[in-house]
Amino acid sequence: MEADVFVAWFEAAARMVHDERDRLTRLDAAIGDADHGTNLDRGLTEVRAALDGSPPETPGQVLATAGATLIRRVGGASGPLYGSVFRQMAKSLESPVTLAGFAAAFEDGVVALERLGKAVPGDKTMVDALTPASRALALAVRDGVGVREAFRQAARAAEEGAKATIPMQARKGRASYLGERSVGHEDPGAASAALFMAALASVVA
Amino acid sequence: MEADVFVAWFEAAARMVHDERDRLTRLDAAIGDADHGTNLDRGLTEVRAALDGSPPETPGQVLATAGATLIRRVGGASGPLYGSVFRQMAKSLESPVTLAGFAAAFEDGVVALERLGKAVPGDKTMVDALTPASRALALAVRDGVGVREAFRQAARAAEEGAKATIPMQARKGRASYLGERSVGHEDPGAASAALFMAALASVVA
Amino acid sequence: MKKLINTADSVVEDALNGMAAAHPSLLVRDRVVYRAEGPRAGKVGLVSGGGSGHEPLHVGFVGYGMLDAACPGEIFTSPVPDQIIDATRAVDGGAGVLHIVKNYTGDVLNFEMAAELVEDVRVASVLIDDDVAVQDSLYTAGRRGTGATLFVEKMAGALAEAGAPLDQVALVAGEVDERSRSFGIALTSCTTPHAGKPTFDLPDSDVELGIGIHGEPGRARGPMVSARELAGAAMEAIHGDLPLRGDLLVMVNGMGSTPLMELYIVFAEVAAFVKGKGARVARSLVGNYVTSLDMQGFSVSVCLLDDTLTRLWDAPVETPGLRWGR
Amino acid sequence: MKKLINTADSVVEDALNGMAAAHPSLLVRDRVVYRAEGPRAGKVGLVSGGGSGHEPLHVGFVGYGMLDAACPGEIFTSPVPDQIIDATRAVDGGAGVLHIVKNYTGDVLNFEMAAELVEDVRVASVLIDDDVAVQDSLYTAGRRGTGATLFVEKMAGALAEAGAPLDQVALVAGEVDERSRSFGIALTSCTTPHAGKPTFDLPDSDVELGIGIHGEPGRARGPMVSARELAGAAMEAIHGDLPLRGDLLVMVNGMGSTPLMELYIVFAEVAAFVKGKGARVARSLVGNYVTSLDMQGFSVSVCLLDDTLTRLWDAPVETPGLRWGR
Ligand SMILES: Nc1ncnc2c1ncn2[C@@H]1O[C@H](COP(=O)(O)OP(=O)(O)O)[C@@H](O)[C@H]1O
Ligand SMILES: Nc1ncnc2c1ncn2[C@@H]1O[C@H](COP(=O)(O)OP(=O)(O)O)[C@@H](O)[C@H]1O
Ligand SMILES: [Mg+2]
Ligand SMILES: [Mg+2]
Ligand SMILES: [Mg+2]
Ligand SMILES: [Mg+2]
Repeated sequence: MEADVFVAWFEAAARMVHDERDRLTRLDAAIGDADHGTNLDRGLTEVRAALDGSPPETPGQVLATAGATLIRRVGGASGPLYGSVFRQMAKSLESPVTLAGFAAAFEDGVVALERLGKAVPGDKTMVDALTPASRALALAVRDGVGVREAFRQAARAAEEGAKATIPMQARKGRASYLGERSVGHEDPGAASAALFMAALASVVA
Repeated sequence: MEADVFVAWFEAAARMVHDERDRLTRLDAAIGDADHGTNLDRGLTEVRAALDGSPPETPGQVLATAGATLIRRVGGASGPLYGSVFRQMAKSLESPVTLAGFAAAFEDGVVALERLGKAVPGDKTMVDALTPASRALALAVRDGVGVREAFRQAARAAEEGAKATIPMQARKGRASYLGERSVGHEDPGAASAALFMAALASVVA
Repeated sequence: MKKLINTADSVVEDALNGMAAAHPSLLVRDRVVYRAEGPRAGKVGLVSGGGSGHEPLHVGFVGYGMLDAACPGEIFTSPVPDQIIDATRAVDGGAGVLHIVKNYTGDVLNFEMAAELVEDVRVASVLIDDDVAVQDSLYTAGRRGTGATLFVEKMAGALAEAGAPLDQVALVAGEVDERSRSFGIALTSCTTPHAGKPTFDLPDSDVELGIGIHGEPGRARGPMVSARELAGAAMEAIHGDLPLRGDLLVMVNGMGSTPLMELYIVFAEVAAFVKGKGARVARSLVGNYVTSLDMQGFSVSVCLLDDTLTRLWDAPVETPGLRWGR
Repeated sequence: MKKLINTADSVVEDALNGMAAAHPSLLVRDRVVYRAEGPRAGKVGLVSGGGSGHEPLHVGFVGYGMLDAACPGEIFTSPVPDQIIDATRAVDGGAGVLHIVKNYTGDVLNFEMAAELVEDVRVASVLIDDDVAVQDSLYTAGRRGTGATLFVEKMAGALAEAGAPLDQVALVAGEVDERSRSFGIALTSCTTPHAGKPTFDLPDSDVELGIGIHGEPGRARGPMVSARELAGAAMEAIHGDLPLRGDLLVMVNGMGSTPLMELYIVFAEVAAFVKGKGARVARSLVGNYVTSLDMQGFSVSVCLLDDTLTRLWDAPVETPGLRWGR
């Protein structure tokens, strides 16, 4: 995987988040403060502009630019959290990028996120979409599955993980204030995380 | 006519205004500030209490008490205006009270109102109900009509006068701010003036 | 209707109790709000009043450098003469009392009756009529008093505090009114506690232009447009009546339910308009000061300053609603 | 949605322009609001910030005796580290900088990131978590920071102004937070400019109990009852968590669209409650201070005063949103 795949990833993610902006904001309205779609859309638009402006040469540079831009432009909880995923990936990723290398870096990114947000699976956060995705990638590597299929499985796992947040009671982030009333709604961050993984799958489709 | 007729007049007026409070307020909402029903209801409730508390002995005392109480309790434009009608009537009324004497005192009351509010017929105010009522009383006296019929005619004239305010453009009071938009609505003060006259008619019915 | 009230009948009473509890500097007695420390000998007393529902006007402007007493009526209903008489007598420090009266039939009649009845106190009165939405002609009750009331209460209050005699305080109060203009726009109606539903219906696509402060509809209905265009409409109306020039005092006032953020957005546009006309915003006020219950919308008030008025505006004031310099 | 805005994307920018135009005492640069006169050598700098939509918090509390800088994020979105870094560097007068952070994941993370990155400035930080509606447990993100933020900004600001060193300012800031509790109730949802419709639906018969300041629904829904009962519910929640005693600072705060008159009605009930518990309202504040866009409703915040805190509260302050003593 070259830098262009990573650029394409963020471009697809930007497109998908833009298209799904209102859905994400609606999810956030139900158990949060109705800004998640706007936040991520703003951030990814900036990521796109940054990548267009000075196209990075390595996958690591793409990830570093994306991570830094999200931190610099999103704000809220999701800005630093997503930012830290990609910044950590940028640090961990070795070139040339193989599927195994990608999966390992992705795992590092998720760990960095968990460390920063102190959330664990089941807390009803983006972690609940990203850890299954990471596990799916690891399994794909173990099973010798191709990149395309691996990313597809990761996307599916993320999507299932996002849906699995519906019955959960939130223990982290803004939704936790709602206590039991957070049950019955999909977590907006988990939903956007599923979009990130769907974007990844779309790039190598 | 003895004091008890005048007491009965204000009791009937209080009852009728109370029953029609919301209609008066709605009329005032359309071209004013939605308080006319509440204002008059509050004032007439106080008038009733004042008359109950220390029943006056003469018609003049009833009118004076009613006028002063309206001024002391209503506020707004209608408080001083109605108050001045009854205070002037109290001053003008000679005893024993005949229909002719009542009609003359009523005319004086309306003149006092016109002087205070500087409104003339056609300005879309309570004057447009009270001047026809006053004229009806004067005609009844001239024609030798009985009290009962005279009051009925005054009530009818007031009611017609009130309805006649609908097509008028207001030139006095709050409705005048609306300019042409005041056209098409019955003036709340004219409507309440018609109630006062209907109350009078009901007392000798 | 959804309001933080106990009963529709007790709103004014309950709110005054809250004011008394919150502000030891105020004394509330028989429906009049006074400075707790009472009248100062030799100082002209300032009394204003009007219907309730415009808070902080007038009750929130009682205190050092502004009013000596305010007479709150029922919701949107002018006070009764008794209140004004009580207030006038109580605040007279021997130098007479100025009545600050907004030009509404009810306010005018009740203040006039009161003034006639307090023969023992020298009373002057100033009529506030700053609202350019109303044509001042034989065919109206004359221009309404709105936002400029705050300017008059502040500046006349400062002058009275400085020891000026009654005729001079009245003169300057009149001058402030003459140099001031206002225009208001509503995005929604308000709901009076007794009526229980909005005074008028306004679709999301429309605004009311040229409203007063009693929830009345305006002079005309117009389309809901951007803050820039709405501010422009208000400023054109003002500028068309009194060309903007020199140093201005500018207030962007919320009608009661408009968040501060939106008022600042309007203020930015107003300031740009003023600049475009070659005038200067020398002093400003942004907030909910002369309100109309829970109405959404804003008004702009402008006063052409001179050195004296600027000094009077800058003078210390210490009231619940306006405070600086102490 | 009916708002006085130009575009949903430009609300924060446009409002900041309005603030800059209205307040010569402020300087707005790169999405940070500063005191125009800049840092004072030797004075601890105070920086706060958070999502926009809570005005006057925080931007309206920049000035003498309170904040040195405020970092406004997008609507209900915490600021980004760059803003906080800029602000922290700019206000350092050599004595270090205190970050006043409301306990929301986003605010905490962004302030933490910023603090790590400004190695050149000594930074302390205080976390505000006064909202008793949230159980402080492993199962939540901890209590939210709401009304007490104003108390902390005011009192820590006074202490910093008096020349206290960073550790002491931070200590007292933490103490104010510990001695403060809040509880909020919504009558309506708010509408964010981007969403364009209310965040939640609330029938006329119901209220949301235990809301935060971001238009989130509360902990529970309850029936719409009288001001007395709603005030009682808020006060019971506070008193149950921190028994009221001695001298209190009490704020009855509007959520943005609640008229002042209604807040005074609530205050009267709150004051009666306090009295009933044998405590005393020693200082108070009634108004829209820590808002949630155009939400209707209120919150009550209480701080147990001692002599030091009372002195810090009374100390002069000169900001657009809070001013006395100068
Ligand atoms: N501590 C946390 N750890 C992991 N993810 C979190 C945490 N807190 C919040 N999130 C995620 O962030 C999302 C909310 O993002 P966003 O709405 O942009 O920020 P905010 O909550 O500050 O408004 C949540 O749906 C959740 O997935
Ligand atoms: N100048 C006036 N002369 C006569 N009647 C008037 C005048 N101004 C107002 N009114 C009457 O008063 C009525 C309004 O009374 P009310 O609603 O109680 O007072 P306000 O207008 O102060 O709210 C109007 O409908 C009109 O009939
Ligand atoms: Mg959110
Ligand atoms: Mg009326
Ligand atoms: Mg009225
Ligand atoms: Mg947010």
